[in-house]
Amino acid sequence: MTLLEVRGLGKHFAGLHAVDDVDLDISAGEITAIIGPNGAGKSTLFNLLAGFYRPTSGTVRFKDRDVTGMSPHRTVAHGIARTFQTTNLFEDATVLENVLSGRIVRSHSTVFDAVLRSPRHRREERRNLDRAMDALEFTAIADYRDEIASRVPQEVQKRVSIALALATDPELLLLDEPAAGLTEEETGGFAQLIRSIVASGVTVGLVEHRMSMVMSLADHILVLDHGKEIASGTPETVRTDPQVIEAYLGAGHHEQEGTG
Amino acid sequence: MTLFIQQLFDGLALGGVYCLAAIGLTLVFGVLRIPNLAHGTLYMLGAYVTYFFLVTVGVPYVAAIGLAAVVLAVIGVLLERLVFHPLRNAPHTHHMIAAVGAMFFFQAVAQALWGADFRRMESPISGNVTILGAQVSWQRIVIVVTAVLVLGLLTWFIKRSIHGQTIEAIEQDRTGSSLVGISPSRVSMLTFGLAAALATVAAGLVAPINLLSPTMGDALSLKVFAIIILGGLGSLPGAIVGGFTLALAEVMTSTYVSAAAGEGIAFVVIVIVLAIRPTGLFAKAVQR
Amino acid sequence: MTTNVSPQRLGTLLVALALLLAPLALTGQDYVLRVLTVGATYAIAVYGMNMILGLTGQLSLAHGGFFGIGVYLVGLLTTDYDWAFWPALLVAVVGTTVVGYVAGVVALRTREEYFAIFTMAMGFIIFLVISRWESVTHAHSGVSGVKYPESLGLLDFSDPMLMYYLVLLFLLGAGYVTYAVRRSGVGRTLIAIRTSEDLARSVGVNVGLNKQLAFAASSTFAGLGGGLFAAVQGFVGPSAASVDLTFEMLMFILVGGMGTVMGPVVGTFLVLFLFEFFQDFEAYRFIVVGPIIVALVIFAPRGIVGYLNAFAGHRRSRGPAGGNETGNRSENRVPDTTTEAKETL
Amino acid sequence: MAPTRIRSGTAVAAVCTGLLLATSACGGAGGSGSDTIVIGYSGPLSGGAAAYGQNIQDGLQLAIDDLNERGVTVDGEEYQVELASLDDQYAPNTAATNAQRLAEQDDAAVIYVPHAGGIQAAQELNSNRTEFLLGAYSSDPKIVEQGNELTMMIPPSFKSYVAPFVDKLTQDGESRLGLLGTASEYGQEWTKLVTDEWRGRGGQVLSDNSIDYGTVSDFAGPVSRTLAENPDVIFLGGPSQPTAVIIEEARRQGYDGSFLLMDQAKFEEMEEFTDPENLNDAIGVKPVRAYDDPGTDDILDLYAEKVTEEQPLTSEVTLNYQSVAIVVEAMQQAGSIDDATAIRDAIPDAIGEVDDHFHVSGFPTEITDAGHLRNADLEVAYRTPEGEYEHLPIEQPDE
Repeated sequence: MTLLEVRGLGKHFAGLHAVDDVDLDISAGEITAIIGPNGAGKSTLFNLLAGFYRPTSGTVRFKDRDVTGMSPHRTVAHGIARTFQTTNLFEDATVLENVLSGRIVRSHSTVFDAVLRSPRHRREERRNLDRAMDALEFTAIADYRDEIASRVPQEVQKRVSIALALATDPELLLLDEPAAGLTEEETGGFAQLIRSIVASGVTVGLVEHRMSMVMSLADHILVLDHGKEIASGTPETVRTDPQVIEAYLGAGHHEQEGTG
Repeated sequence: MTLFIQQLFDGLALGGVYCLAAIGLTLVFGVLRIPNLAHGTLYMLGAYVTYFFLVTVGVPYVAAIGLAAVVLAVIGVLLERLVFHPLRNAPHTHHMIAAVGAMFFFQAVAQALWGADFRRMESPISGNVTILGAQVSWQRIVIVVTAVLVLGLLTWFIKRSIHGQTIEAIEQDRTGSSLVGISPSRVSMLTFGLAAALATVAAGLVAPINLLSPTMGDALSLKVFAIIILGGLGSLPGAIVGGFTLALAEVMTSTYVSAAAGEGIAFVVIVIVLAIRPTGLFAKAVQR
Repeated sequence: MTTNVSPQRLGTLLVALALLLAPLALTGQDYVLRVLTVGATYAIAVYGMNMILGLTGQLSLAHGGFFGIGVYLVGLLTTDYDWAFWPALLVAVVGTTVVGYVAGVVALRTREEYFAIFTMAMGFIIFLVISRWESVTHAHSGVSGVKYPESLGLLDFSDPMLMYYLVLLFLLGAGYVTYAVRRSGVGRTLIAIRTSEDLARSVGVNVGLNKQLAFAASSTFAGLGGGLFAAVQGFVGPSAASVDLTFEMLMFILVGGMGTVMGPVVGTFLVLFLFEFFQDFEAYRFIVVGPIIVALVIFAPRGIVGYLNAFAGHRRSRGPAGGNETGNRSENRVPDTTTEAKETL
Repeated sequence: MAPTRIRSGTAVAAVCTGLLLATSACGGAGGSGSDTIVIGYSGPLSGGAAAYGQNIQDGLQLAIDDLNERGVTVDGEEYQVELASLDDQYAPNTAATNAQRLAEQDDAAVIYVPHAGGIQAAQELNSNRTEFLLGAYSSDPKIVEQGNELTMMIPPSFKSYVAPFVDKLTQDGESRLGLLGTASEYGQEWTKLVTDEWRGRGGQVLSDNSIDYGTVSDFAGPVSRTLAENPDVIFLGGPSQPTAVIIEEARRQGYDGSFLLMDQAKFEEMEEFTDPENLNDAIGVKPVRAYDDPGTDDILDLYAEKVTEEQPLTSEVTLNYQSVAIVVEAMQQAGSIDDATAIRDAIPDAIGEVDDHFHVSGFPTEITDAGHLRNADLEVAYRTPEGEYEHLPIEQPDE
């Protein structure tokens, strides 16, 4: 079943075609990876899917609903969560508080509930705490819950941002280079985590540089270059595609951070 | 028609004063990102120190303004060192309150030194000239000419001198400039000193057509903020265009609408401009 | 929840107790009672500032103006239009909320310094309208004979002590609302916005709407404080809507501690006390008060309550506290350009 | 762990209780011994109106010094008179708070407030609980129209001036009035009265160019606007110094008509700020030096000696000076230093008993039932086109 269907998506910034006429299908229960050299438009594509940018052309449908150009707070409510390439957390709050903020979108109690401490509010607060703890345990960082987010190790921070995204109860989780800057060993742990996320029923979209990780994880790969799709298919097809090889060789060394 | 010409010149003179005061403020903002609410009090102190040199000491008018500008530059540097430097990493809320504290202090000091009563400062420049039927005083012409001159010099300074270029560099990219070995600390002091000196020149020019009092900077402070917001925070051309625009708007509104509307027009203008362009007329893409 | 009393709770309790018992200690000292009552009306408004600035991180400088609207709605309705106090207060509260909401629609298009200056301009326009619209507001002549709240049963509010308790009741209400908001998802939402608008957006927060609501709520408090202020004073003039008042309130909240529950109360009373204390120095008091303010901002940037909280939070072990009870332990950090998280009380 | 908790919690509480205690203690320090009469004063001692506030303060202090020198005996006991001043920065609500503090903590039975807003705010107080006699220095007649029984209005009402001023300046058929008054509280009231009076006589009132004298950076604009309509008479006035600057600007732009001056502007002060020639053909209140009351010369000397030689003595100082003498005399008559009502009731008798020394500039001859101190022979001053002062007696309306 296709969870997310992208047709003819484009985004132009002042004469630059950051994303140009991209089609993409993300199937439920799979890991779909988006790869490409620096500046290929990977992150821009994510931003378009999550509603951070408004596309200049094309459509995005999620669960058969048109979400094109919908603002992020609504796409999150519909079940699309994302993480950022550079780890982005509420730095002065604790790990648990960070993850709790992922529950905002699933909370329905109002200021009045809070002031009156209505049963609904209390029920919800309890549930939020439970879900946040679930997410922390799922990402194996429950021990850090009372630490200030900016003071925990980088790997933990990255896990916090995933836990935060998971706390929003997504159906589709968009991970933007989740393992950037991690050691080989830590990366292995992340691959494991991503697999278990999919196993728990959340579909994953992944932007990643490390070929090894992508090839071993992804069920489906989309390759972008200069905002255009140059190939798509299973890891096997993509790996042998001459255009992909050329793009990667032509782009030279690609193990760097970039704005995709 | 004569009235219009008359008001045009009055507006230009007022605009010159606004510009000189606004440029200092916008520089401070552009370089240090400090909304310095105490700027109006520096202007007030500038006027009193000019008065001191002119009347009490008895030096000539131009020299009095120059000396006062130097004194105020020192006060500006002290203000930066003692108040804003310790707060360099604090949010702008803290700057604003600290500036209010400084404002209280300076006003009380001025009142203690010079008294609460109004002072009059005579300028050696007197007489009128008739331009297209309008009576324009020489003092006002001097204001406009000086403003243009100072603005020109300032632009030259920023483009040509090392220190000026430093200011511009920091304005454009704070982290980058510290990498190439420019001390942000020195630039901060320089900017504050320059801002205070410019405010002094403005005050020295306008004092003869008005009166000195410890609260003379209060009204100006608000207006100057309106100007730099209108022009876009940190933008020099913005401050110049904003200064003249607001001055002319004020003068013309009070002429052709009502005096009360003239007092409020500055604020109505910013509300309208920002409602349409939330980052001012000459907004620069400011990376925070 | 821990069962033993946390230092914050104890502190809160003691402050509340001090405020409750103050009139008993002050019999025959109507002046101090008056300072406290007026201070309490300010503190209510400062809670509004806390909502938009402390929790949501938006520096609104129109607050004195909104306070003034509350003041004048009650002032004018109970005199020129001969309304009773209570409906006038209701109109003041609803009116400022509506004005705040509408103003927010435009104001919140701007960000950061622009927002600050924009709202300052709005505040100044409100002041100009109040001080110049003679036919309605009586401009500088002011409004005298503002009604006391009508007695409720046996409670006659022309008695300063009862008036004090009435205002105190509203103040406690404002404090409680802040507390409830602070520890609920709503508070989490606002703090998320304060910390990072982008991240807040990505976790599904409707940033625009929530800022809008926080802004409206902040003006609600301002209107309530203003309405009560008018009744406490009996006479109101345009200075009750001035930009200076905004900065005074900003000082209160900064000294008390932004984003904290007790900050507005502690800050307001402390600064007012400072002002009253130095009155004996007449005009020269500002030579002392000015540097004190600067020093407070430099050396206690997080305010008294913020500091005490950090201290208390630091000492507390990493216990089994419920999530929203965890204190802030980042007191050693230099304040960042984003307002820091200051937790709980 | 427990001790720290308590310590930190107590700290918050300590701050607050400390604050409460300290607040109640403060001000008490300035209080009065049993042999002291405290005169309270709340006025603008800082901010834009500080100069005005200091003038009033000077007047009160001069009178108090003179009284102490002569000795004050009430009900057989000797007293020292003391002035307790607080700054209100012209804010009505601060004035009320100050008044309450002065009444309660300093036991002041008489409290001076020199601005209409503050006076009205203080009236809300003394009509309710805290009893004190309000020394109201404002020429705005509405301060005695509220029926407050403990108000003593000190200066002549500005209503008294309007008709005679207009009479004088319309003698040659002048019909166009320009408005350039200050936008302060009674600046606006004045503007309204003058407008009504002028229209009532069929004259033409031109556009209202009232501006806030304290905040405008350049007066040339409003002046040229006013002149563009060719007025015969310009109404203006606010604090003397900016008024003088505006007059100078008008003359510079070629205006040769007359000026109708609001009572806040004083000839003697304006003469210091601009070439006195500019003031020719203007009508305003009578300068203090023009009086030849028994104490006039003394107070002129005293003021120069004790206060300042740089500024002239104005009625802002002398009217308050006289009123303190009246109040203290009333205390002596009433035999009480703290019963505000008794003191107020004794004022009519006290007026006649005050030593000649305190008669300096039109000493009051009566206090109306509403509480207005008035001199039956009030005069105003007209500065002729030749620069001579003419003094004209005026009728004061009934109250």
